[in-house]
Amino acid sequence: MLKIDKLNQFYGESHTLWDLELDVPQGKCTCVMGRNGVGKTTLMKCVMGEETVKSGSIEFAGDVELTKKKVEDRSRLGIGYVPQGRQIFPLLTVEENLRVGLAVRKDGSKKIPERIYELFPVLKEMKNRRGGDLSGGQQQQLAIGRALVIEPRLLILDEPGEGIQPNIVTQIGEVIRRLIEEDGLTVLLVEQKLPFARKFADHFAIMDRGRRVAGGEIGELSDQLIKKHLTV
Amino acid sequence: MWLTRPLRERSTQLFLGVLFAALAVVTLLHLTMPEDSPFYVSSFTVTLMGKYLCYALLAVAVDLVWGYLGILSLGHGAFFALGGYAMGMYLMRQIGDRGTYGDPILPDFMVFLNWQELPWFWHGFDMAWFAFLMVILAPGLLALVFGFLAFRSRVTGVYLSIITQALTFALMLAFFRNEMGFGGNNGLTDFRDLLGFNLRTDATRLGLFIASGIALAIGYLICRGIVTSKLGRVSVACRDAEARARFLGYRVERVQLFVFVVSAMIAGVAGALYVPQVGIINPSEFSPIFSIEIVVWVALGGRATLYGAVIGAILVNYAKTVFTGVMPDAWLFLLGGLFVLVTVFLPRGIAGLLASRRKKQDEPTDTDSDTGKEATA
Amino acid sequence: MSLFEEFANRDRVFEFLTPVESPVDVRHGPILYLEDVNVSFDGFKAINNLNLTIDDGELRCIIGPNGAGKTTMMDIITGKTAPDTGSVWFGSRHNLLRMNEPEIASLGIGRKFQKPTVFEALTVFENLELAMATDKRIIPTLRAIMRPEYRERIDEVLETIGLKDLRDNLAGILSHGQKQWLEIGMLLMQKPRLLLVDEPVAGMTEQEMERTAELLTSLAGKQSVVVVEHDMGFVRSIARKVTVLHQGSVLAEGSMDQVSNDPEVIKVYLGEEA
Amino acid sequence: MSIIRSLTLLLFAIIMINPAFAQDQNTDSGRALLTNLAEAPASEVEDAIKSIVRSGDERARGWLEAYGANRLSRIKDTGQVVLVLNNRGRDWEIADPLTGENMGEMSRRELDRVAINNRIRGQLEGILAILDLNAADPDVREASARDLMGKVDAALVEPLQAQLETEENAAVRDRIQAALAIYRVGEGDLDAVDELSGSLHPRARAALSEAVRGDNPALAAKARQALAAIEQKLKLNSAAETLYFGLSMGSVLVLAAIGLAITFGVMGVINMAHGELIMLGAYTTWGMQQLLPGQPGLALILSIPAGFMVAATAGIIIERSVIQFLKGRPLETLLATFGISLILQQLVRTVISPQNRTVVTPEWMSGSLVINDALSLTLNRMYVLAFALIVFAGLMLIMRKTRLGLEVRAVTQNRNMARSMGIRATRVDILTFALGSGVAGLAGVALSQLTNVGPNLGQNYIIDSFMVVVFGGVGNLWGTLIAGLSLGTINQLLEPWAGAVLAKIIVLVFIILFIQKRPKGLFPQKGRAAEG
Amino acid sequence: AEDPIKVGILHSLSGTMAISETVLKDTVEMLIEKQNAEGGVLGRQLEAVVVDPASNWPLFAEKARELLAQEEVDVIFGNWTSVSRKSVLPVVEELNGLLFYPVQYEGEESSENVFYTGAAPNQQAIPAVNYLMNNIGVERWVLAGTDYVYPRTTNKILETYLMDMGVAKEDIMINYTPFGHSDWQNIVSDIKSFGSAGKKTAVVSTINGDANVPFYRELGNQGISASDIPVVAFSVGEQELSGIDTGPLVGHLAAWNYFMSVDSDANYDFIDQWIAHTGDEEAVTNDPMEAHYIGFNMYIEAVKKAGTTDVDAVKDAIIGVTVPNLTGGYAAMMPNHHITKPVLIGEIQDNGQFSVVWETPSTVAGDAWSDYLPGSRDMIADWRKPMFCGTFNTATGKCGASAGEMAAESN
Ligand SMILES: Nc1ncnc2c1ncn2[C@@H]1O[C@H](COP(=O)(O)OP(=O)(O)OP(=O)(O)O)[C@@H](O)[C@H]1O
Ligand SMILES: Nc1ncnc2c1ncn2[C@@H]1O[C@H](COP(=O)(O)OP(=O)(O)OP(=O)(O)O)[C@@H](O)[C@H]1O
Ligand SMILES: NC(N)=O
Ligand SMILES: [Mg+2]
Ligand SMILES: [Mg+2]
Repeated sequence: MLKIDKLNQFYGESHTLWDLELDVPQGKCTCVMGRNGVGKTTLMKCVMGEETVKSGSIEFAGDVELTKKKVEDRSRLGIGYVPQGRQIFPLLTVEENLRVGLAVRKDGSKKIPERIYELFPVLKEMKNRRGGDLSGGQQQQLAIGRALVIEPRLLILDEPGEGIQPNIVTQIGEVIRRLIEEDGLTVLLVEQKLPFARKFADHFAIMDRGRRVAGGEIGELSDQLIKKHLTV
Repeated sequence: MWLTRPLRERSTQLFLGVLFAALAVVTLLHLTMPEDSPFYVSSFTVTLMGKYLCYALLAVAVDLVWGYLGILSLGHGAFFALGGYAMGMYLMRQIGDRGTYGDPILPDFMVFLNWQELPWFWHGFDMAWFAFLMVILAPGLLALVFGFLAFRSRVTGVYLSIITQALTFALMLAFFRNEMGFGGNNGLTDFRDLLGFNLRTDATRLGLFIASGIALAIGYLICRGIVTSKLGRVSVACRDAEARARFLGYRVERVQLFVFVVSAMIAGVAGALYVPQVGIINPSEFSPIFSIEIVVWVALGGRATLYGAVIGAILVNYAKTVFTGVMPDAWLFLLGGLFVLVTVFLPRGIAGLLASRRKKQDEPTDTDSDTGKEATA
Repeated sequence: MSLFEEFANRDRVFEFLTPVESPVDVRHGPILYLEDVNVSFDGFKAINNLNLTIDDGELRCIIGPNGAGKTTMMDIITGKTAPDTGSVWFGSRHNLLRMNEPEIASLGIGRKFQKPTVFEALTVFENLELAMATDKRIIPTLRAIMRPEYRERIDEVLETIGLKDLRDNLAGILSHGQKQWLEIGMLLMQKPRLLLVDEPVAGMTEQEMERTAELLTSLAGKQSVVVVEHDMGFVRSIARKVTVLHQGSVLAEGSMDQVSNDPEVIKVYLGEEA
Repeated sequence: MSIIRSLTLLLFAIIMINPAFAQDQNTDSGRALLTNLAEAPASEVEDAIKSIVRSGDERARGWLEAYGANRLSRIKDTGQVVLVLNNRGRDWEIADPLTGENMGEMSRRELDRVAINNRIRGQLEGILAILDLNAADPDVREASARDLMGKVDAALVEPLQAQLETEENAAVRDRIQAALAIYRVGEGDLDAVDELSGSLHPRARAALSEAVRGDNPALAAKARQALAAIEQKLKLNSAAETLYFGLSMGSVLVLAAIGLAITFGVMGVINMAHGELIMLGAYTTWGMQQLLPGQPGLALILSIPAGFMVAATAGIIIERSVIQFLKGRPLETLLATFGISLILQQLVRTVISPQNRTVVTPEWMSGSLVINDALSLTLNRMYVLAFALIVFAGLMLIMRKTRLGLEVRAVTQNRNMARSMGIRATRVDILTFALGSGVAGLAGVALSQLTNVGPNLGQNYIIDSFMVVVFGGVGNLWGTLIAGLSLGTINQLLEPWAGAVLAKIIVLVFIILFIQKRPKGLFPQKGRAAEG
Repeated sequence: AEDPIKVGILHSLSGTMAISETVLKDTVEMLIEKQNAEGGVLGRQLEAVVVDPASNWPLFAEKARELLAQEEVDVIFGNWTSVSRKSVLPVVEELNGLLFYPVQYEGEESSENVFYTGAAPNQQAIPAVNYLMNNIGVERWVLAGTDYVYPRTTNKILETYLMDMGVAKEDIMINYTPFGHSDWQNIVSDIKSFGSAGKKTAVVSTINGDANVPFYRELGNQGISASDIPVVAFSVGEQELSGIDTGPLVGHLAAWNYFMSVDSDANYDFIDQWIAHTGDEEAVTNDPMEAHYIGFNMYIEAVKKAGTTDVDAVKDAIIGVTVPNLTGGYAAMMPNHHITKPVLIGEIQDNGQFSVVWETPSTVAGDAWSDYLPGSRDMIADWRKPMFCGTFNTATGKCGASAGEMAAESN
């Protein structure tokens, strides 16, 4: 679904991503792991186009070269994004936050899919409250719900469990699995929490200092790898 | 000490060096060159430069609150004008019975509008020490009261900007009123002498020019001292994350008040030096557009650098002087175009251009994202 | 409030009118005491008759569903939000409801926000410098100089939070996790009597979590710590006493085991398999 | 007054006795009359007019009207009196007043105006008013009768009473009755006081006051009562009037500010060129009226879309050429747009003129809607008030109910995220800025009906506009509406006792103090959401 | 050839005053062109030096200094507002320049270096009030003005004058508004009720510039016509009218010393020249333009008479110089540096012009010091030697009033 090749990115002078390669297979959940500041979020932003890349390619769905697409068009291709730090629209109501994504939908529907509310009942309950007033965890749910509104083919989740109560984290994991299995959704997940990753991801990739240093089936994620790359 | 610390900085040394060199060169050329020499600096030019220096000092005051405290004051002209009026009142009283109507006490405008006696607030201005004290106290007091109210209520962002604008606008209207006793629209003019020196002599002009330069140096040092002190960092902290600063135990409103009052006083001094050089103080110095212009000088020079403010003020006003003479019909196109081009092509103003040359970022300049939030929220 | 009262409002700007700061009095029991606190936002009851007591030197974990009111509770303690009713005492001498944020902070209550909040235009070092427990009045701040012992202390903290290499970088470019650490570092610099820590390990790796856990446990005893966190692994690793908030009031309180076996807590918060 | 008195009887004689007066078509007598008028020294003009009226010539009214309007001139060479049809410029179009035949253009140097002054014009108007009492249009008759209030004298009583008999229109009858009652009160008639007791007409009041002061105690007592009742009513009316003044001033503020509420309030661009966008709208109105001479009303209506388009286009150019490069640097927009505002001002000075331009008020917008004798609402302001409300409602609809509104708000709150959600932020920026600018243009169209259309127009409104937007709470359209209306009203309430200057100062101080109470404006964004 | 004679033009071309002042710059340029076409003066050409003081008062002083000290101009034509003149005054006195000031003003000034070619209050305000009183029968007065020194002084003079003429205090209403005042609803409504007391009422307007359009609009809309309550304005000329729809204003008045509609050949020629110069068939002329016309011609005459452009010589020579004005008469420079002018009252017509309804039988000499202000009643100005004084006190016989008399005077 997504094939990243020799990606290099700079923040001003500082080289953040180094010849990064990553393969996200269709219909699977791939989990990117790594310590703080290794560039996970940066990578996601590159995929979404929020950061410009210096060189390399990002190929989507086999034929689309993402680096040549405008940011706005990437979501139209079917990429949903749940950024780190939620990034909801604070002054829009919950419902309006969700409605923002409607325009991108292929079917042109003007209604928020009922399914979102089923997944996150709290959003229905608070649909007239402004996004910014929600608690942290509620905002996270809103962010996921918002990404799902566009019915994406690829869903990018940057630490989706952050700040969410345990039972809902589990529930989110289950939702992701269900979407993968029922709708054939592809998921690119950034996650630090091993139990979660182990439970819901199919593949993993570990990053260190802007490079991909390990990867494979989730089963192959050994304690040794963890010790080597995820501890300080 | 906080005041002398900046003297150890390279940028301050450079700034003061350039400033004093300029003062010295101008003085020398003015005094030694024959009038027909191409190097002669006429007293007209000396006074003009004195005016620029006053504007530069004013810009530094604005940059202190805007650049480092995030308070976009659209009313700093008010403090400048108050300082100017305090000086103007002193100069008026110095005229004594040499006025048109020869009244030893009442200024001319009061005589011919039939005032019988000097209003109470004019008393004391015949004494230089009192007047000079008021040059600092009047703007300082206004800033104190105004800032006390505003900062205590946590008025921030554009809300603060607009009430500073309302303040100067209200003062402008008030000073326009002839009943106020400040000469209405005509303001105060026809000054004769200052501390016994005849204002119409070249020597006095030169003296005022040098005084303005020294005031600028001192003002710059004070601001720089504040900025490089821990208080300066606290200011930046208050600017960017007010709530965080509070939770660390800083009384944000007091920091703001302190810096704001200091800035107002500096503006007052700038106004006081400006008035004898241009020969008039009138309510148009209170006009909101003038205050906006000051901000424009600072932005053009480069915000949160102090020396950028100086460059901006001098450059814009020099451009004005030249353009209004050379192309009186089209100078606004040039000036307006300059503002647009600098904004688009020099995001950090002229100082930013200089800084990027030096490839060294020793100034905390990134700021807009947060202060701007007010505007976008 | 009348104009007069407004001007006479004691605990605002007049220096000479501010109450003399006195040490926290914990001889008679708890360091923090909330009683019958209520807050509502446009009719929505975020805090509902909340009662809570934190003992001196205690490390307390607070958990509870999203929107239970945990962050709001911290807002109340630190003076950011004024409750509709109730009382909040720091020791037995200080009524927190009569104070503003800086006063509360200088009493010795430090806070880490849920969303990491640092001074982005200042360097990491400067962030810590400002947080340091010193005289925070205007003139002393203006005249403050960087003493060698301060520098040492900051370096120490930089070491602890692992940002030594980034000490002269602007805080604005830190990654999410790095900001979390910086904020914890600022809290350490402040040396507060009571630390309120809102979701410290969000975005941290397992190993960093361990370090944080160690850090917080080591603080307990000397200082009192209140931790809000959703990561049960983390909570388990540090928890002594756990309070569960739900819909603005205490649902359960006790040891981690007691709480995690409470059916009600499982239902609203932990989920079946936790 | 003397001429009126002496003429009235005569006029009524003509009108009553022989309405279909057979006119002498002899052109020579007309010429003599006009020449007589033109040559009369100031003291004899009265007589000259009298003789024209007395002649009963059918064309007399036209001549007198032309005379009143300064349209009678003499050709210097021949002494012929001519009618000036067009008196603009150096060459004037003239016609023969006797035959109506167009005589082409003639240099102004060749012509000598037949002098008239205000006093004579007043007398002429009086004469024409009496003639109007017989007009076919009841409104004209009513106006004429109203003019006669307080001017009735013994000579007029009888003809008026006769008129009363035949008059069918009730309003006109009331007026005539009132006019007669004023006369009768003066004569000591007690019943007449009753007739005047409800009247708000100043003349009626003057007559009653006279009676109170007079030496007839019964009359004085009665008149005092009547006056008290009238005063009561007047208070109400004057309260209503002040409220109207306030709302109307407020609506101007709202109109001026509402575009800024979009460009600044919603988009965060500190748009110092807002005033100049208003100015462009006003100049569009002027341009339209130049394109459609003689049709000011149509031109004005067409200016609404045109003004919007012109300002919106200017907005798009500004956005594309400058603002788009300042994303995330809202404060710098102040600098750039300040530059733009200087350029636009000077551009108008250079390209059009440094002077103000004339924008004509169409007939249907001039004058007042008369509620009663003490209360009339000026029409131009009423239209502006209505226009402001319509523009506001339209904007509200766009921002609340359309996709654009949602997208605008999403983009301004979090640009990157909005783009990640597929919103074409650039397009939204352009559209929003165009919308805000266009609305500023609409404000200009409206303002052209109230104030100067000149290069300084924008400067006069920019400060107030920011004040209103901020006072109302940035980003809140309702806030802008309420803020504008309330500031306008407060100002007008204060003005009568504080004077215009002090009222303005008080309003500014009020804003400063109010912001202390509500540091985020009238309708602040509350709660966490606002803190971001 | 010799160096050209440099003529400084000090009028705002930008900012709020550009509205009024730009035409004056054009006028002087036109006059210079014409003079040059006629061979200049003393065999020298004239050269205009234009600067833009941008409606900024301190800048006026600075630019005046630039003109005199840097450009070394021989004469300056400039200023509109009194405040700009006050700002420039010390500069021209210090550098001994010549300034021709073309606008009606409040008086109370006579400088050795300034020539006042606009009207003093006795050449405009007083005759206008006389006209209203005697010809229209006005008994109640509204003095409405913009709050600055010219209206203030003028109204002070008029108030004294009216009271001297027996008008009761309650029959005078005085009202001041800020510059650019645009909301006149309340004030017009007040005027309306003030005028409905039965006595004939008139408004004497010293309302300045931009504030006039909304003022007249409001008058029209509230139905106040010239025959009810006439308004006589001292600051509204053809230039201002060209921005107003004059339809509803027909019959309102203005007092000036020149109107574009004046029927004289000199005037028609001037208009033709002006239209040719601007290339605008609709271009209008006004009173300050005429003042510059007179001032310019006086300067030329004086230079011819003195045979040099030396400032002191010209100053000496110009007193007594007489040149034709545009209304068919002559203007003479008086020893007090004011000139003689006819006073005309005009009524607004629907074509944006005034029609003259009254004029003084002969010209009136400008009075620097008003007879109706206590402080200046005894003062005169005479710049001929040996008196050579702008503030000569006839009571004390000294140049410059002294404190003792002032105190006695004001009681
Ligand atoms: N705007 C920026 N400018 C400069 N450097 C940046 C910027 N944003 C991030 N960085 C740096 O780039 C590196 C990678 O940051 P990134 O946010 O991608 O980390 P991450 O892997 O997502 O970390 P975390 O787990 O803490 O979220 C960090 O060292 C950070 O300091
Ligand atoms: N200003 C406000 N306006 C409206 N509702 C608010 C406001 N502030 C908080 N709330 C609501 O109050 C409730 C409590 O919020 P709070 O942030 O305290 O929850 P929390 O326990 O910290 O949740 P989380 O674990 O998700 O951070 C939430 O439902 C939230 O939506
Ligand atoms: N002199 C004037 N009209 O200001
Ligand atoms: Mg990250
Ligand atoms: Mg929370």
